[in-house]
Amino acid sequence: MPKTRVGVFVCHCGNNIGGVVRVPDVVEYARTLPNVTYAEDNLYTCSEEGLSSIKDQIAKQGLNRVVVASCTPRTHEPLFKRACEEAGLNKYLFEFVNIREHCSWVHMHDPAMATEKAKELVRMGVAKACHLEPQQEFESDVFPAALVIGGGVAGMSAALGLANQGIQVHLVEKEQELGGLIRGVQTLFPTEQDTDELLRPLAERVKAHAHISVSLGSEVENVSGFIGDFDVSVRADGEVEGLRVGTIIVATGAEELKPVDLYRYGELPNVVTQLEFEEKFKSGGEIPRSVAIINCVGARIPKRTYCGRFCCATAIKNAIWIKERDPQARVYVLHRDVMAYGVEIEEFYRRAMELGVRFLRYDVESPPEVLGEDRAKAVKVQHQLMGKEVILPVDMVVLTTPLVARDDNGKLSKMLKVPLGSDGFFLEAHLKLRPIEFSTDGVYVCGAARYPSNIPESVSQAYAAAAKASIPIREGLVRVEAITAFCDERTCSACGNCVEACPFGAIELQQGRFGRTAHVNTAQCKGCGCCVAACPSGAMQQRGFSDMQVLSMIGALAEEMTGGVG
Amino acid sequence: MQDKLQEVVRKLLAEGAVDYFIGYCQSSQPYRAVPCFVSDESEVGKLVWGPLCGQNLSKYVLRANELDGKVGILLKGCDTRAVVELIKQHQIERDKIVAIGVPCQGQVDHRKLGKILGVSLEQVTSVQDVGDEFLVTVGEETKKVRKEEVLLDKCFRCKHPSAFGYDVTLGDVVPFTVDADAGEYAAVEELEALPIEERRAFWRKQFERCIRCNACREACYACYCKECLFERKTPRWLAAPPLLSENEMYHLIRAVHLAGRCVDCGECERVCPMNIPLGSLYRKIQKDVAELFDYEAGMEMDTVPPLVNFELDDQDPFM
Amino acid sequence: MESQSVLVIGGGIAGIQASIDLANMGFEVYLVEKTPSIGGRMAQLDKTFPTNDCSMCILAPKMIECAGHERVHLLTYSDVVEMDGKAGDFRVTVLRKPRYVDVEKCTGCGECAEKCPRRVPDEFNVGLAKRKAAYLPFPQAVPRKMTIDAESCLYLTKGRCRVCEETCQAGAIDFEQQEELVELEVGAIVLATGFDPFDPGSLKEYGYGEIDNVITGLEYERLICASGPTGGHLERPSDGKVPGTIAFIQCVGSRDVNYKAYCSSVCCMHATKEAILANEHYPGLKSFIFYTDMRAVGKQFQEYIIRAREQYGVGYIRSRPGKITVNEETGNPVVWYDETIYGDAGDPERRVASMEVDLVVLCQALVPHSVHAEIAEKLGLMLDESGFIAIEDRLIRPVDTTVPGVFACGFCQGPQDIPDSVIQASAAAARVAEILAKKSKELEHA
Amino acid sequence: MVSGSDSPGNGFEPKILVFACNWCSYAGADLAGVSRLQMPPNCRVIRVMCSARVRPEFVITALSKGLDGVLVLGCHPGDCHYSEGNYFTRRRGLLLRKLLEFVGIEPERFQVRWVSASEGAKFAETVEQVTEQIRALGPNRPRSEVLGTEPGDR
Repeated sequence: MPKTRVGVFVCHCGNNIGGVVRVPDVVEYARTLPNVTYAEDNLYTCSEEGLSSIKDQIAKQGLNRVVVASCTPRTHEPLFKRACEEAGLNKYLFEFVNIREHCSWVHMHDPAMATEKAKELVRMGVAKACHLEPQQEFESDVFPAALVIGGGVAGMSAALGLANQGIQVHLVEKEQELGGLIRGVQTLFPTEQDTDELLRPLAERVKAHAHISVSLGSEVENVSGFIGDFDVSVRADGEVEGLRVGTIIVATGAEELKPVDLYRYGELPNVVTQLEFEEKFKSGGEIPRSVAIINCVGARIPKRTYCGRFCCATAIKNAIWIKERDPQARVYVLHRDVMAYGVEIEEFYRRAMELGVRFLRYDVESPPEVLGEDRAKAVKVQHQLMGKEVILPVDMVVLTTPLVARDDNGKLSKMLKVPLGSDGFFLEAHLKLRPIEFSTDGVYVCGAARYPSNIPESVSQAYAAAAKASIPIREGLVRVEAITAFCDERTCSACGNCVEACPFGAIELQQGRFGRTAHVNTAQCKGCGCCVAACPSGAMQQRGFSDMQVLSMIGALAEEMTGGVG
Repeated sequence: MQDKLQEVVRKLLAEGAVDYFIGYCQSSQPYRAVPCFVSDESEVGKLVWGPLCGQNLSKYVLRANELDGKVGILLKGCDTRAVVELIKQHQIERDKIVAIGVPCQGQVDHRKLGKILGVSLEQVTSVQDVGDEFLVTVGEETKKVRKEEVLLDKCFRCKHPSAFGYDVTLGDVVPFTVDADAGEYAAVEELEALPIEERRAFWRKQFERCIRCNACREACYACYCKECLFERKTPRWLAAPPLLSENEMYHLIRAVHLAGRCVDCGECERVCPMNIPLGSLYRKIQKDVAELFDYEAGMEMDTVPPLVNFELDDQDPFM
Repeated sequence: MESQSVLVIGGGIAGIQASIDLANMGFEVYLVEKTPSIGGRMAQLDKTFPTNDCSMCILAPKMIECAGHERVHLLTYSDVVEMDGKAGDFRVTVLRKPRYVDVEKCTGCGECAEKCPRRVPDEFNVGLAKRKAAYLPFPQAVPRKMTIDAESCLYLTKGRCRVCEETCQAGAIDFEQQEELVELEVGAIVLATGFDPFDPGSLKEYGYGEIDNVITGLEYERLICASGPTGGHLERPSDGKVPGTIAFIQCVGSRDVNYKAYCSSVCCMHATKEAILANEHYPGLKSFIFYTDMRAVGKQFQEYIIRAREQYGVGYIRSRPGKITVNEETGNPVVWYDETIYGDAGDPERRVASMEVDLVVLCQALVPHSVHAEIAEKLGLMLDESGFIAIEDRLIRPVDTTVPGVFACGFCQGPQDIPDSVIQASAAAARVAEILAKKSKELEHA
Repeated sequence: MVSGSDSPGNGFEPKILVFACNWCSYAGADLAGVSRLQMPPNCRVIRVMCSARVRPEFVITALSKGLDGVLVLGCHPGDCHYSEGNYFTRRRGLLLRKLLEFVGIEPERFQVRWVSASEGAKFAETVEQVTEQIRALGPNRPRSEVLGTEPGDR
């Protein structure tokens, strides 16, 4: 084995680290650590300059381990790993030490302590680095087909986005027809196009597409496997069919909140939700003469804090719809904030006002009140501008409620091993930059399953999901990060703890060269390490998080207590 | 009973049903029986059964893995639980064993016996089970000793798993009961009641004495690992010299490894040359596993070990 | 054979995301960026709502991933000068402006900038700081190559100096460099040209440009940013003092038929974030946000507003101030606005109120980038009434422009925040893949 | 210097090992940093992919080697990136805490908490709280009692 030669690169991150931690002291200290043959500081180790310095020093100093002490591995690890790789060093010989988020930023008023802590963190990182080993990433093939769950506009668009690339798509829809929630909607914002005019040809294209197989009245019952190779059981009419796909898009949508206990919904016949309003008039019907639309019903309240995003636009759309059919009709929109963001909704809002729709702002502390015995006859509201209570005679009240997450999201989330947010919607990998991906590879989300969104937004998300879901299929190959578990078969006693502990069913007891031992299916291993901790003998280990590596960090941390051996 | 045992074993060997049989024979010290292996009909006469057969034989069944044939074994109710665990933990297959269940009426703790008699155990020439009492012959004299006074601790907590069907029984194998005040976890509870500093002091005193001879590990049926964690070179968990902190680490890690595995066979305490009350440590783990996770080692064949299992509504003080 | 290459115009977060996705899908991508570095507007932000992730922290890895991708070809400091053709077969001419620096030799060490005698306003810091004529636009710039700005370089304008040339150890300075035309053949084009901030100077009533302590949202962003000109110290322009109170004025130029009728979509959250940051930096600091509607419609946005209100004491005042004056003694701006007060009888009454604060931040409208119109004309694209790139079919083709094979994502096609831009960028990538697949298989246009 | 001075109260600053899962708690710790939430400098974080990677042996070893406390942080139950890892953590935590207490190690020295990626503030509060608790307890064991061990062959 060649001698371990560790290079330590300590980042100033401009002032972010250097303004608190005495970086030169940390570099000096690093030089005193065992196996450290080189240490330097960088203004920004992540800059091209810093990265080239890492590469240069790997060559110049013959470094075979690299430690960067800077920010967080969660954002910057790939960058430094790649720099190592480019310099010919196996990227798993890189170790990250976080001295910004975990040090300089949280001990801003204690530079001395922060510096000491940074030194210790570097010591721990170096200790671990000495025990890193080069790793090969596991590669597996991607089955060239995708599954789209949900046949609403988002699901159909995602399916088309994939199929038009030549990718085989299975589209699974719970209902007996395609279209989803908006089937009941009359016209669509912002074009005011008739919903059926959009849905019919879209559904036809989906059904007729050579690369799409549609299963109606079907539900996904079980999913196993991993990116590139998912086994999916779909139940339709009591029959279970197995599908094999490489990637999965969740487009299961959401449902309209039925505001039970609010504004006498369910009690009075002429108090309806927006969707009920649309369904009612989709098949014709006498347009009411005076309508109060109440916004933010069941939304932006302590129990349900989020905003339904497009419900204001829905309210405006339906207000205009009434006004255009009966200019004499009185239409009141009782609102909190009018969420007419962007170009078109704002324009729409303005048009509604021009058409004579009356917008009245109410305060959440004193919400409107629906009056009437057997029918809603009037709405009482505190008029904020006029500063007094007004009573609006109405013959219909329309409640604008947000979309809420489907109850069965939980089931699907467990099957797919993807998380839900506290509001029950699917939770993406990162709100800002990975909005339609999950942390679980190969599974993506679009449309209202993720969060309420209007048609253009849902379709954009659907295409975005199609792009992401197509990448592994187009590439034909996925690489598994080498943080997987592996079993030392010579010392495994096959007690089976690991088999029980693995959340992914990736471990089996198998007969092998050393008798019966545990065996890890690397493609299925997600690198959690549950099995490793459950193994009493230490035969099961995790690449990059081995007992040796973790223990060396503990040892390095305890060094002052233990007299500084090593 | 002993005759019946010999008869059964003779038959098993004669029929070739087992390659050999694991039971007890008299040791050179008359106050104790020791494990023995009988592979030939001619040796069957060595086999004994009586109140001196407290030792857990289950660890020896693992030898069956090296055989094409089967191994016969004499199992007390308590030892059976260890065998259940070994099967569950994939260490032995049920059909490699011919299990002979023996009704046990309690086993003698020779340390207690020595204390009660007030003489060297070397002078004991026989011990006989006569119901509630043992008849102990010391030299010329025969003394009556009440069972409660000399039984192994584990006998007071006797349980018998229903999960296991013996191939042959020498009588009804049922839990042995004895009237005693001691609760199931008396020793543990006594320690639990102490202020934390005193508990610390108590255990420090115990661990300080440990010479890390590993006898407890060697005797333990559950320590079947091909390579013990503590014997690994990478990483090396323990330093060589028996330092208090390291001894403590050794015993605590062992205790964790025994969670859901320890069947309270008492071998560890029996073999400890320093008389460290290891049983209390493992009993504590047993108690917590039972209370927290409703799990008892060796009682059922198809339950999942407690630390690789969970319930969604497990206690959660960690919010 | 149709080209399997794609042109992406604009190196902001949308252009970066589209490039990465397209490259991962197997296409050769030419990413043309006008300025010397990719990164766009997001690079100028301190934090991003609603997670308060440090903007550069999450952007930098993307920038580097993009630039490092084997199938992404960066053309920075470049303009698209000519385009014609049709879906599957566009011919594009890109003009590479001379950096006067040989990028092969330049290490980005910054020595030339150090020695350059010419100081000019720094665009990245919206003029709040100076940069040199030889410069790196910002520390995390990608590529990390110096640029000499021909408009301000003493040698290039007045014929004397060349200090940089003497300084550069690598010998990278090259005043002989000429404009270079690059011809590209691409199958599809993705526009991601982003936005410019609206100049609030035209709203005379708010006194921007007249009153020292009235600044814009983007100026504030640079001031609060740890890597900004003041190192994150919030120093107000008149006297460098840290403000104790700040008023944020929303819809400056937005939702105003006299200027921009549309809602810029991101400013409510932007102001909230700025107020939170102010309070985080200076716990006693009190912020007021004067708003029309608090449009917080994204995931976790309402929760962010609640936190701002409850945890950071941000005051929300629903009013559109009529004017801003200055208290000559203190230099403090005074915000004049309508407020609702409740009399003894509990009757509300509207009256004009004033609030003297230490600093006013105008959250100005965001408008289509200035390059927009030109590019649209070259491609024959339609714009909407507000100047954004028009979308043929909003509902089911939300990223398709009026010209087949040309797609638009991000702010250039309408006001939107980062996640929506990133989504559209990926969506545009999917649409490119569709049409290029179809073209190569001679399928009908779906 | 943060290290186990032997005299409690007298400027004793505990040294605390923190295990944080990559997905929630490490991100939460990052968020605390990004949010500049100030906290005592006594904790050192080791990142693991899941809190369930933390074998009880690590905790026992850390305490044996003289560290003053160990804090294991994972996703909230139900939020585990690997769906069920933290349920194992919870069981191990429950059992180990009782075992340590049984041999006289104060339960404050080994704690498990759930910290999500958005709970930067909770991370900071937890660090603050645990540091204070352990500071009040004094050193875990005298230095004379522990021995440096090289955790393996070089």
